[in-house]
Amino acid sequence: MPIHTETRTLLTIVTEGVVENLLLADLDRLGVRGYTITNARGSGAHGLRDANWDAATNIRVEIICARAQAENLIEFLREHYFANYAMVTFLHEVEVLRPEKF
Amino acid sequence: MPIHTETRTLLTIVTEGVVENLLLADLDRLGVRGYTITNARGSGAHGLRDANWDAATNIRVEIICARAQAENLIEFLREHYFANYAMVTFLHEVEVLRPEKF
Amino acid sequence: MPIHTETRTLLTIVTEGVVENLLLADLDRLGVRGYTITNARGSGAHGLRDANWDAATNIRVEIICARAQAENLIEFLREHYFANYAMVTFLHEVEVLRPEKF
Amino acid sequence: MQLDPVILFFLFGLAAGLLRSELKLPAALYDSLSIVLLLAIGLKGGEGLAQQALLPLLPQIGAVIVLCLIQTLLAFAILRGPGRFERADAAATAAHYGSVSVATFAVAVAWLAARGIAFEPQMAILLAIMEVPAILLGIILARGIRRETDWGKLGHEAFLGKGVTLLLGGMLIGWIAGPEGLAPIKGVFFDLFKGVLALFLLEMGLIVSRQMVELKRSGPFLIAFGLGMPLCSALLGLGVGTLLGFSTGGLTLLATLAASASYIAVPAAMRLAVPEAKPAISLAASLGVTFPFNILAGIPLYHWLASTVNRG
Amino acid sequence: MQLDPVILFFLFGLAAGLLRSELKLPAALYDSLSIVLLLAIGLKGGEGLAQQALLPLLPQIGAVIVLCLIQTLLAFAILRGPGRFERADAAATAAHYGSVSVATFAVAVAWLAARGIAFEPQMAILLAIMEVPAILLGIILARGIRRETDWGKLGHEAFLGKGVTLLLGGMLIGWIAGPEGLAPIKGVFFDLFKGVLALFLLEMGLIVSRQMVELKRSGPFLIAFGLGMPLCSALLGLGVGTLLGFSTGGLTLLATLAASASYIAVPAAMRLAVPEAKPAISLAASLGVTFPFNILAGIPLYHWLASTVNRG
Amino acid sequence: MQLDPVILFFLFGLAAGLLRSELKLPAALYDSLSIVLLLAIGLKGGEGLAQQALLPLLPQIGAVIVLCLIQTLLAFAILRGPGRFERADAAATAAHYGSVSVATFAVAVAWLAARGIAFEPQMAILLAIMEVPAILLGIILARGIRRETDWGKLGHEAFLGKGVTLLLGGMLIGWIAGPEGLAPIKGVFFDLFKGVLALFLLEMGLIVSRQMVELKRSGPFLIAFGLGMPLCSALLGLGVGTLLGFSTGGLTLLATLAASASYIAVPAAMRLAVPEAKPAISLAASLGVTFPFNILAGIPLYHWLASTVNRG
Ligand SMILES: Nc1ncnc2c1ncn2[C@@H]1O[C@H](COP(=O)(O)O)[C@@H](O)[C@H]1O
Ligand SMILES: Nc1ncnc2c1ncn2[C@@H]1O[C@H](COP(=O)(O)O)[C@@H](O)[C@H]1O
Ligand SMILES: Nc1ncnc2c1ncn2[C@@H]1O[C@H](COP(=O)(O)O)[C@@H](O)[C@H]1O
Ligand code: NA
Ligand code: NA
Ligand code: NA
Repeated sequence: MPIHTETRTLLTIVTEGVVENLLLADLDRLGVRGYTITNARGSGAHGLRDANWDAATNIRVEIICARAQAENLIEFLREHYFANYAMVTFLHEVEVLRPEKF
Repeated sequence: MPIHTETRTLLTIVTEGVVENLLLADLDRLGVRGYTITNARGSGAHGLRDANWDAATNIRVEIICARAQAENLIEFLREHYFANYAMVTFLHEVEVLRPEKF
Repeated sequence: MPIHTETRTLLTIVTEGVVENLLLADLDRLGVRGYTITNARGSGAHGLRDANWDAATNIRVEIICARAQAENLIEFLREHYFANYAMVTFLHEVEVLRPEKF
Repeated sequence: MQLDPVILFFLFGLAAGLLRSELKLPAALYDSLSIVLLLAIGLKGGEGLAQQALLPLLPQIGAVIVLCLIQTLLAFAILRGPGRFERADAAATAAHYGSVSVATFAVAVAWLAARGIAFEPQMAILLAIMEVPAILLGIILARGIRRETDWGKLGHEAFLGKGVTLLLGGMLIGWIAGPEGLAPIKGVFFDLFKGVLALFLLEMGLIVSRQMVELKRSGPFLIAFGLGMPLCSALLGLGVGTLLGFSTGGLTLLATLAASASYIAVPAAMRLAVPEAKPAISLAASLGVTFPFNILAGIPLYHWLASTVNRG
Repeated sequence: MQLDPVILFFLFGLAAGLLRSELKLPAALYDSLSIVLLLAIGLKGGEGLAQQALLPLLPQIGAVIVLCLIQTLLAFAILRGPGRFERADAAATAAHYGSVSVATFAVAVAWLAARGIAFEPQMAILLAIMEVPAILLGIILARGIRRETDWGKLGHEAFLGKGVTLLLGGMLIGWIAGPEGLAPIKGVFFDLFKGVLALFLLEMGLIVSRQMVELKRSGPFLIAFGLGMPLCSALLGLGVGTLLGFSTGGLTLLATLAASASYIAVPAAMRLAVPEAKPAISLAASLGVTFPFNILAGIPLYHWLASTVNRG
Repeated sequence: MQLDPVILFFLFGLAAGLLRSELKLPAALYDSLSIVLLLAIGLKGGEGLAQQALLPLLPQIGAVIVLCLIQTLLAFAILRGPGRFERADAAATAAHYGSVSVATFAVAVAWLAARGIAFEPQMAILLAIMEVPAILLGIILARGIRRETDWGKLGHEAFLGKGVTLLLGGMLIGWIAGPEGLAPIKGVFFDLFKGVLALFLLEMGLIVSRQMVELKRSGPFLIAFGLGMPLCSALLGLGVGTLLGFSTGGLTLLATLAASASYIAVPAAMRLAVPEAKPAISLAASLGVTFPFNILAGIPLYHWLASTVNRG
């Protein structure tokens, strides 16, 4: 018996650790119901962020939601975060169980 | 020369840190040959799990395997974990190198 | 208004923590413009790597880039890392914002 | 009355948490502090045991096991009966109260030390022993004695959990090394004890502050239980301690141990063995009510009761 | 002249970083050390305050707030005028210099202690107070007084950041507990102070070494600013301290506080409130130039100035 | 004979690991402890060097480099010949044995201190020096002297690895600051030394217990090598030390250094430079056999040999 899954969008945001609280408050206001965060380090257009001290930490935030909401979130990030923060966002479709959770 | 890849399923499980040993024993019994774990925090239906102390940590487990096995694992998780633990699972297809590893 | 995204390849490498500096130097030489690293633990053909001490740590490296470059990188890893290091690599397509970053 | 500075650290952490300060202690620091505390308590106990016969301990061990089981049953009855909790929640919470809190014990030890009150060295052994029985009984209360329960594995986990391992290991080292053997490591384990405890309680304050939200949701019954249960348990502890002929210091500690509720070993064990129990309930009571009550008001009260009993 | 060993640890970290050694301190260790330092400074200050009247502090608090605001405005004027910095960068960097560095303060305290020079206990309070005003003024300088700025939230963050919380909490504990109350926790917070500071400065050296790259890019103006600004600020601090009638030790510390530039609280606040400011600029100046200058040359200089003033 | 408590901590960790206890030390704690130990050893050595001429050290440095190279070659010959190991595995394992273990050295220092036996202060320098040559020789043994090997980078890594950096940095600080300069940081680095070592060895016990599985797989030859090689090396070390005219304490330490096998710096270096070598083999021998043998039986034995030699 094949399991039942539905498709949702997984939005991943890699950004500076310092914005965590601000970003989570924004996500909350935009109706996000769940997210997962891991500590990260990395490199990109804003240079090396090797997590060697507070100002150089990254976080990696994952949000599973409907496609429309993911686009909403991205629109918001583009407006409020893209210009001034080290940030990379990407998305792809995933199959979820218990679709009512997302 | 294009590289040779094959398709496998990547199953991601986000759940409470406290179940790590139990879950790994179960995965082992179900024939999982490899997995990757990162420490995580997050929020969802079971509230905020901000990893501020032992009872509030999350883990993020990734398992690359054949589609059939991923469905098997999900079936098992649904039966034994879904009801009582903070847990989110999702899957998507990935291309792997050295397919004999998975 | 739907957001504008482009497709890139996300290459994920899970390998031993001890090679981090070596690997980053190699990626740099191969023209990688950005990456994200998280600390990880896991299990696979090289046995349990539970991060309980330095020799047993894993890292999880993500690189978003053009398909061709991802294949290049894999070719390089296959030649220089696959035989002797605990390593798993996989890839899948993702939609990115600001495609000029990748 | 002068407040002990370690209590002030707890209150500071609590206030910082309630005011939503950004103060956080690194998880590794909290972990490290708890390892040093557990080892220090074990070493101190073992050092004392090295100077006395061990055989008389056996009946004491038996007595405290019975004490723990009675407490667990009592808590279960209260939570199931008047509390109308679901079976799993009542069993899991009862297990918390039948077990003990090392942090509470450490505060009581510091309280006694500050007043120069001696106590029996075997209290560290009893502390280690008292962590375990309520876990096993709690599981039985939740699910009955079933075939598929893997008691071997459960016992292994209960006895080889971090807390019990460190206490027993420390005790063994202290017992073998004796006072002169321990002298060169006194710096870390004894001289820094109170400072380490202070930092540890700062984090405890932060953790407790996070339970307050849950507490509001759970309502007055859980608060009443979190205050009343330690009082009953303390009386039981005093009774058992009197039967065992403990000194006033020993009585105070045994009452404190009985009154204390676990918030580390038991939650983890229950999460795995009785997953349908809601951990938020047990922790709100044990961390949000009983822990602060014990260290702020309970310990002096139990000591007063112990002196009364021993004078009587 | 004999170099203090804590300074040697800083130089060692700096050298290790510049030589690209693989030396790294775990983030949790650095965090833990800074928590102990902040608490120790607070406890020590509170212990002193317990022995004196608090009312005379009010005008001192007012005076240092004014001092911080003047410093911020001065720095902003220099950076905008001759420096030709963009408004946001100038405002954010000015806020760093109008605020203070706890590490610099700790080195100055150790420097005075090694020479047996006493100072007013309220310096710890002034340290906590001086962290905040420049943050708020920096934001106003960057964006004007706008409707949509959430000042409540900003104030909350400024006053309940980790540093201020630990300093004020430690002070309160020290004030309530007093010298005898603190005696049992002296081991961790006072006896180990200099060793903890040494390890902390080792990591500071590593962090500073990473700023050197950025510094090369920013050019001579930023270096000149990083050297000149603390000198101006120190003179302002000496002036205010003289008006307040401080002892030579107190004058030295106030000059050091004024001369010091924040590298923890302010960068984090500016990153959120003035995101268009480039953090690399402020940090290169504050960490790459001003911090080493202050601990290597500034503190003895400020002390010499303070003694001259107080003799004059 | 009385067992040192730090050894008891090691045995405790070993037992906890073998019994599959859930005991774990946070990685950051282990890291922090090792940083403090390395700095303390360096500081102590530098403090001693401050009181003597440095020129006579040059021949000693030359002698221990030769000692390390001989040990490496001997180990390689044994592993390739009778052991029938593959070239890469033999070379990598030989490099472990040609290098040194700081933890073993620290235990020996504590052992001598507990017995009031003095030793030459330069042992800390020799320790730092002896970490390196076997790494370079091991690489040559594995792959010959090839064009593409980046010796500059390898040398950089060998000399600027964490261990060597901290030892040399600590020594330099101790040398500049001298005994009075170090007095205020004695609290962290000297008074807590043995307690820090005890906690460190607890984690070492846990780590060693994990090697036992591998050891079973590798069979008796590796165990025999892990016991015999340190004995040969200790004799070589005694010989060199006698030629250099060392005191009994110095002889004991040099024999211990020679007998000890690396388990941090060398594994990491070999993993990168000789990736085809299987790390499990080298670590099973060095951590699973040689380390416990040295701290449990080797050190007293080497001291006995050293006293015999020096009396003879
Ligand atoms: N091409 C990339 N692939 C994966 N992660 C990236 C990439 N570029 C940037 N990142 C991550 O995103 C963070 C911010 O990127 P940036 O804004 O480009 O500096 C970096 O610190 C990396 O962690
Ligand atoms: N929509 C979501 N997107 C990403 N992660 C989620 C989401 N919902 C929940 N999670 C993660 O899964 C954990 C358990 O989820 P839950 O069972 O819904 O409480 C949370 O603590 C989060 O880390
Ligand atoms: N099937 C798998 N799924 C997810 N991660 C894996 C899998 N196999 C191996 N890994 C990860 O890759 C690392 C190296 O794998 P290996 O080379 O197979 O030992 C392991 O330590 C795991 O973290
Ligand atoms: Na109890
Ligand atoms: Na300033
Ligand atoms: Na050796």
